[in-house]
Amino acid sequence: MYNDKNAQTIVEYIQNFTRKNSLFMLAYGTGCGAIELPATLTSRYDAERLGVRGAATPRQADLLLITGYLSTKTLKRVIRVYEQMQDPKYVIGFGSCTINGGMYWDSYNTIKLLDKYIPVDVYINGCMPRPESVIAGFKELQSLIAAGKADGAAKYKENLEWYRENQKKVLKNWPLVEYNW
Amino acid sequence: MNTILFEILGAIATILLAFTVGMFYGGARRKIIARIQNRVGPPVYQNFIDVIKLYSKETSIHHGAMQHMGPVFAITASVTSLMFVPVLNGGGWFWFDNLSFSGDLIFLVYMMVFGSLGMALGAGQTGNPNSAIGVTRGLSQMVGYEIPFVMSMVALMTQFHTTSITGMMEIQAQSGTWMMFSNPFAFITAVLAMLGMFHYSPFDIVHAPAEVASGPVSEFGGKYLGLMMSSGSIFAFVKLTLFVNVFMGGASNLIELVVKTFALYMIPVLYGVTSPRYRTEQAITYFWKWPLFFGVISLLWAAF
Amino acid sequence: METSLIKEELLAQQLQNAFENIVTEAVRKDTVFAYASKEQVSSILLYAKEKLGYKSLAHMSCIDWLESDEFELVYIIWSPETKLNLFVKTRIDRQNPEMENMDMIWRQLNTYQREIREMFGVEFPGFVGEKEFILEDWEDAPPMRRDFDTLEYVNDTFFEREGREDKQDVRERIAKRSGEEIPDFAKKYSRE
Amino acid sequence: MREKSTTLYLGPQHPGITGNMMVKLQLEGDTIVKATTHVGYLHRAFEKLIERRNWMQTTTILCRFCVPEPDPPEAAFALAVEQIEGREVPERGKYLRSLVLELARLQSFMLWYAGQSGSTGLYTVGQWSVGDRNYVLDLFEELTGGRIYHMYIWPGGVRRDIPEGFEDKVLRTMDYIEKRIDDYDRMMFDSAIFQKRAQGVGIITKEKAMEWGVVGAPLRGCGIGHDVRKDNPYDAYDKLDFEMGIFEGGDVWARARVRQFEIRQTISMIRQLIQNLPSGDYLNKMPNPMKWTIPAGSAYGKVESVRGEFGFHVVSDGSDKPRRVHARGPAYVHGVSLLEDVLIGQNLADVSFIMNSLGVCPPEIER
Amino acid sequence: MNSLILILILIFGGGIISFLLNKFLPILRDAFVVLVMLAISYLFFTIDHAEQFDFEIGGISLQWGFTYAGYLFGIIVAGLGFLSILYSTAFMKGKDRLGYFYMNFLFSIGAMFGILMSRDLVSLFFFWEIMTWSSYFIVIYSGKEVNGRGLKYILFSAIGAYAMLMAIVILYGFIGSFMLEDVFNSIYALSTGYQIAIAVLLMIGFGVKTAIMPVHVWAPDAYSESPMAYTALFSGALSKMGVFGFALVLFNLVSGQNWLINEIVAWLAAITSVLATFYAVIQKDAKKLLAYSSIAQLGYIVVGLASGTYLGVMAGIFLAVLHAVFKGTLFMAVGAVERQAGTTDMTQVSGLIRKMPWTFFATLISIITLAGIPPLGGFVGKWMLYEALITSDRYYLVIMIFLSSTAAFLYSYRILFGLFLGQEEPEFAHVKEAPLVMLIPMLLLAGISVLTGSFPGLVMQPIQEAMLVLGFENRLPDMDWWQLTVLFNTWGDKVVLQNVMISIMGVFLVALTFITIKGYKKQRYVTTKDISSSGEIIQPEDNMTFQIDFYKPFERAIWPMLKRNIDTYYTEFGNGLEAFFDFVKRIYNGNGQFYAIYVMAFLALLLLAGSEYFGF
Repeated sequence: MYNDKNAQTIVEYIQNFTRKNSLFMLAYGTGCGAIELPATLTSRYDAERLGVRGAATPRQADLLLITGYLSTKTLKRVIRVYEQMQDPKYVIGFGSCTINGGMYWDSYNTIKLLDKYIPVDVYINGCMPRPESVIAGFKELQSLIAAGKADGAAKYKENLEWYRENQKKVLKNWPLVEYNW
Repeated sequence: MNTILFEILGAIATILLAFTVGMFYGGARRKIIARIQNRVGPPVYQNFIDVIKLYSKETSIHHGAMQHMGPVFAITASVTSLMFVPVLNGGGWFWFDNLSFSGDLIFLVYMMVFGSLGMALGAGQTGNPNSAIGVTRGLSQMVGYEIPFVMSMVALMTQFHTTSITGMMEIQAQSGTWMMFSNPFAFITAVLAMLGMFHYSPFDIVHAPAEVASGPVSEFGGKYLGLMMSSGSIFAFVKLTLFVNVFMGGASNLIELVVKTFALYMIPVLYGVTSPRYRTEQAITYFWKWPLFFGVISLLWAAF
Repeated sequence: METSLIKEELLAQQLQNAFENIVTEAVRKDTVFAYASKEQVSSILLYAKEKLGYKSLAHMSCIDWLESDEFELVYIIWSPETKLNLFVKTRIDRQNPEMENMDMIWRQLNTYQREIREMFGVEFPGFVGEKEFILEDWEDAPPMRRDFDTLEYVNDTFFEREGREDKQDVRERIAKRSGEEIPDFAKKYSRE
Repeated sequence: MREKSTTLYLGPQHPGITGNMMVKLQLEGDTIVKATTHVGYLHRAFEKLIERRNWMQTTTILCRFCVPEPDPPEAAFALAVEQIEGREVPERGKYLRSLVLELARLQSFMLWYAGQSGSTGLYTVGQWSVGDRNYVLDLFEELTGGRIYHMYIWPGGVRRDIPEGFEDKVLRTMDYIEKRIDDYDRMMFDSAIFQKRAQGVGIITKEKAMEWGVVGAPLRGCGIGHDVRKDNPYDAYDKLDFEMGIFEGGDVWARARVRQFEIRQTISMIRQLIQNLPSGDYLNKMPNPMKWTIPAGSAYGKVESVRGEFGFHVVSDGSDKPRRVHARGPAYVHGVSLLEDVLIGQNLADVSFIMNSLGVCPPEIER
Repeated sequence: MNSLILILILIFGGGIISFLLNKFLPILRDAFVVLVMLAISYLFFTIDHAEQFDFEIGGISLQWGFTYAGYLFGIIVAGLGFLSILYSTAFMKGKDRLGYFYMNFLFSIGAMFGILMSRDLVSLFFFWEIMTWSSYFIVIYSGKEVNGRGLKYILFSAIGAYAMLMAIVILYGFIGSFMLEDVFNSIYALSTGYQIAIAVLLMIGFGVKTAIMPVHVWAPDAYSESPMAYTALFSGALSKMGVFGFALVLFNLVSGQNWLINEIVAWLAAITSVLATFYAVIQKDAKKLLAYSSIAQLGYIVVGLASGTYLGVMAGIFLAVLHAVFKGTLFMAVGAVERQAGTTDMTQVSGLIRKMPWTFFATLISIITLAGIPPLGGFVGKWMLYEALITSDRYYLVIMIFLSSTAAFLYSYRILFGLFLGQEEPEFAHVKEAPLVMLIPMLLLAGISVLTGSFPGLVMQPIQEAMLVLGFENRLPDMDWWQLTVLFNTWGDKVVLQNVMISIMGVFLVALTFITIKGYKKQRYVTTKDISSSGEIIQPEDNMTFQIDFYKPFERAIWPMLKRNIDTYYTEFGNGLEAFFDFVKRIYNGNGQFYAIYVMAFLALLLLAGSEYFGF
């Protein structure tokens, strides 16, 4: 075990343990999936027992939930908010429309592929995903974090130009301010 | 030399004690609220996880020196106040000879606002309007609750002719009566003021998420937020211990301390679960109505 | 059915009497249509509001009749007393679409007019309201016009997930996914 | 030139906003001197998409017009189409429609409880009511297969009949929820702080209400009694015994009282519907749905949603696809110009509170 | 030559010479005034306390010489005078009529020395008037448009002067001597009514300068209108002359009598401080804010003096010294902002902290001192004041003072936020740090604030000596000033400032090190435009700093209080006063001669009436 390169040190293990058990979720309902979030967070499903709780501003948050389709107008804000979040940060794509456009495949105002614009760690399928599947998504993310594999933010940093190019294709007249985290 | 070393070790132990107790109280609060809301709630140690995560989070930006120092001011205030509040009867805990002989209640009252002012400076430099609005709300509210709080303290001081906490604890030990019985109105006033001091609902107007998006802390993340959460836990312990010392005869061992402080802590927690939030001016006028009335009565009680 | 349209016929008659060149029609229960020219609309609406008690504006809509090169504007108003819906319809030129600004009659028309201006490009001279309502930085044709092809726009602007390009059945494509092009870096981070 | 007053962006990423929209506030102190609503963050071009869909395919889109309350759009569209086509709805279908609409209203009210109390920091009521709302959603799930999006109301009736034993479940759930509502009320309406917060805030006068076209609970909170269910009864509402909640004042408190009154009316209506459910057919079946055409014509179908009148203007040119479908949700009136007007002079602390009481729901503004 | 005379000659001569120098040799003017002030300070600090100067004019024998109490206040005047002169050489650079300014500046310093060294009522009154006039001339220095406000100042000063004059005349009528010593010794021979009348009249006279409640109306305008270089002295030292006078009256005329005058004065002062604090909280202009804050702080000082207990008087004088220090710094800092950024309007200025870090530092230290937060000097004064009031059972007074000083946190934060924190806006991008000559006085004074926090003995020992003069016994332990770090109240409770300082600094440094080292390399500065504005990008026309009506909720909460007390009485009164001013303006013309004639006429009237009623 000591010779295994991929094994985590004890510090990393503790870090990942705390990170996975304390996910501050940014209060940003980007789409209609936000309607299942109250249900997920309240008494029947109670995501807080997994350590998921709301955070009011991006500086405090770890987890960005893209709840459904993103219109181009929202995408701009999402990118801004995502870049303001501090590392380590995770993105969950929520609902079919983030995966492939869903039922809005021919709408001129919604993006079809979320992961071309910001890195996504976990997708949750469904329209809309039930609270159970949302919680399953959280659990999936947690297991990724515990394994140290939820590295979407690192990907974003590394391939910023690629993402910027994609973003500029839909964002017109929107200053992509200095890269900041 | 040895004594100083032991003192410092003891002080660190005291800080750890306060931190742990405060953190567990925060966790217990979340748990209790969850149970009231028909939920399971996070584990009691959830706040520890949160704080460690916040420290392990990267903080890659700051808006300047004052923002950097804001949380430091906050923790300075809470730790220093802790140093001056006797944890147990007859002084400190764990080799630590408490510093309460070198500071009295007036000092503590001032020390307790030190942190919020420092924090306010930090929040101010971020330039976020939410922060500034939160700060003005917080400071305004502070004027509200400090007055009844000081009234109750002054009532006790004039009644027992001492301004030091140890002095008050000794008086209670000698007479065998807790001060919450020897001057009940002062206790009522102080408890009402304490509701405001804890910034829980209905007095959570500083951080009110739906109004100012967590207010002063809206630009603080990572290590800053972690330091502030730690400071908040220590400060909660300080406040509770102070109230227990002054009104409930202190504690002779840790278990007694925990029982008493937890009982006291339940007052703002349970009041908070069932109350909506005040507007700022309503909160101030609230403090300047009944608490002030009880404060005047307690002063009269003390005088005659 | 026809027997129960007394109220509707009455309203149609009232309007017919008050204005000359309009066509009214009691279509069905609770619904009366009035076809008018562009200039008459405001006076009809004012008359209906002030004299007949049609105080509430239910709706304003715009329909693109590409075939006849016209926009049809529909104002639907409702009376709390008679509980009838009165549709006032008018047709305007599609090439140079302009309509009278009426947000002083009903304040909420402000919102409708903003939307119609943005979505159809109908101008309301003298109308104050921010240019951008729903869209942001929109440079193409007004999107609700029928000659704006949203699918074409989508194909130009957005990315498609492999397997969805025929828009019909994804199962087959998913089976062939091995041919999917993965960006180079993504391979590096691939979780397999 | 910079503004003198402070700019505060409330939304789109803000815990206090009721959905994905933005209100740009200009503040002097904590008093709002100017508010501008910015919408369009949720624009999915539904009306454009509907032009590309069959009449039958629109059903999937309709329910997504307003997320917290997906059934009124379906019902309004169905009403409009039935008007154009002249299609009759069987009696049982009408009752089932009303039942679904009222259940949707009930769960929306419960969501409103959470929003209204949560915006003042009273999260307990929200936790309770959203938790209990799941029981209503369970009924939906059993009836329609979906928790949120039901696609249940079709032109001509409803999609399927109720499952066996459903009536009992509904009645049991109603008994439970009625009990719980008293709890919410005790904590929320009986709280002196809530009353202080709500009274005299966000006032809409009677005159303004008529001028701006206010509908629904905000209108009844001004003391003007209009309700589509009473004025132009649709479905089974002309056979139900219910009252409108009319309260004077026009402030947040009056609007809250209206809803407090009406949620009980809703429960009683659901009971009546279950008890008087006629037997028979539930759907006036159309021919092959994929080739279904509607004769040329236009109509305006409207229903009373929880926030007010929800209408659809449907235009058909006789083909198999709608020519134009234009929705008019209550938030379209409340959320843009009325909100901008009401917010002026209010306290920053009350913005979210007022928005919740007006029922501002951005997806139906921008569609 | 007698150094008292030397000081006065130097200072008044220096004033006239600087006026002339400005006409003929403007280059030397600045250096000259600084040198003069340096010389005076040197002379003053080396003065022999026993030195005195007797002379006789027109059959009235007069005597000059410092008592220890006077000397203590002299320290303030000399120190602050020197620093503010130094500051003003840079602050006033490039302005007109500098000869006029410096002459009046030096004159008012000289007059203050004169007041402090007078041992008779005539020279006291004489110097008092010189002080009033020279300060008045500086108040109206900025130009014609402020004449109305200057007039308010001079009118109130005149009321004070008449009151004082009347008291002096009555005293002379009974005692036959102007010497303070004689007066204090034989005052008890008078009937109680006269004693009270004299005390009240004198207190009105001194109260005008201290800006106690009924006669404080002039202060905000006068403080904020005069150049900040002078306001530092005006608020820091000149107002202390009133405190000095109060001390004379309270401890020599009133003390020991059971007249409740002490209590009334204390309550008046407490109410003054509360209301002035409330008014400071709602101010928009930093200068106005500081002006109201000065009134409030003087309120504490008078409360301390009026409490009459050892600790209270100690606290009062301690706060008086400290007020000179921190308010001097604050006015200088605000002056620096005014000079560098062009305005002190807190609804316009914002985000200067990175442009003027040292000014911010000095302001921060002074504000912490002002707010009385440990471990700086202000806390020592506040602590002593509270303990004094609590141990003497004045608990409602404590609550008033506490209300005032808690509300003081609000304006403390307001001024820091309004000027230095918040968004950094492009229109203030050009602002640079103040010149060194302005920074040095500020930082020196800020240093004193820090030092007194741990070593209050530095100030308390001189105060002790002054209090011996005022009739208090020595209760300070006999040790060097740096050893005196433990404060006691009469119940034996104490505060150990050393422990406080060590504890705070220790924790602060440890925490600061921790937070700085952790992730230091990855952290970088971002501008204040990069904030979480709900996902939106800030537009150039957006004003993201919260500036207008900063404490609106608080204002709403206290509004009933302000409304009932001030709105109904003072605004009405003030409006009436404005009308009265318009009328008076015709008589006065703002011209000194008219005033002098008026005073003479009044004096003559008084003497005539006096001889009739009092028989002399």
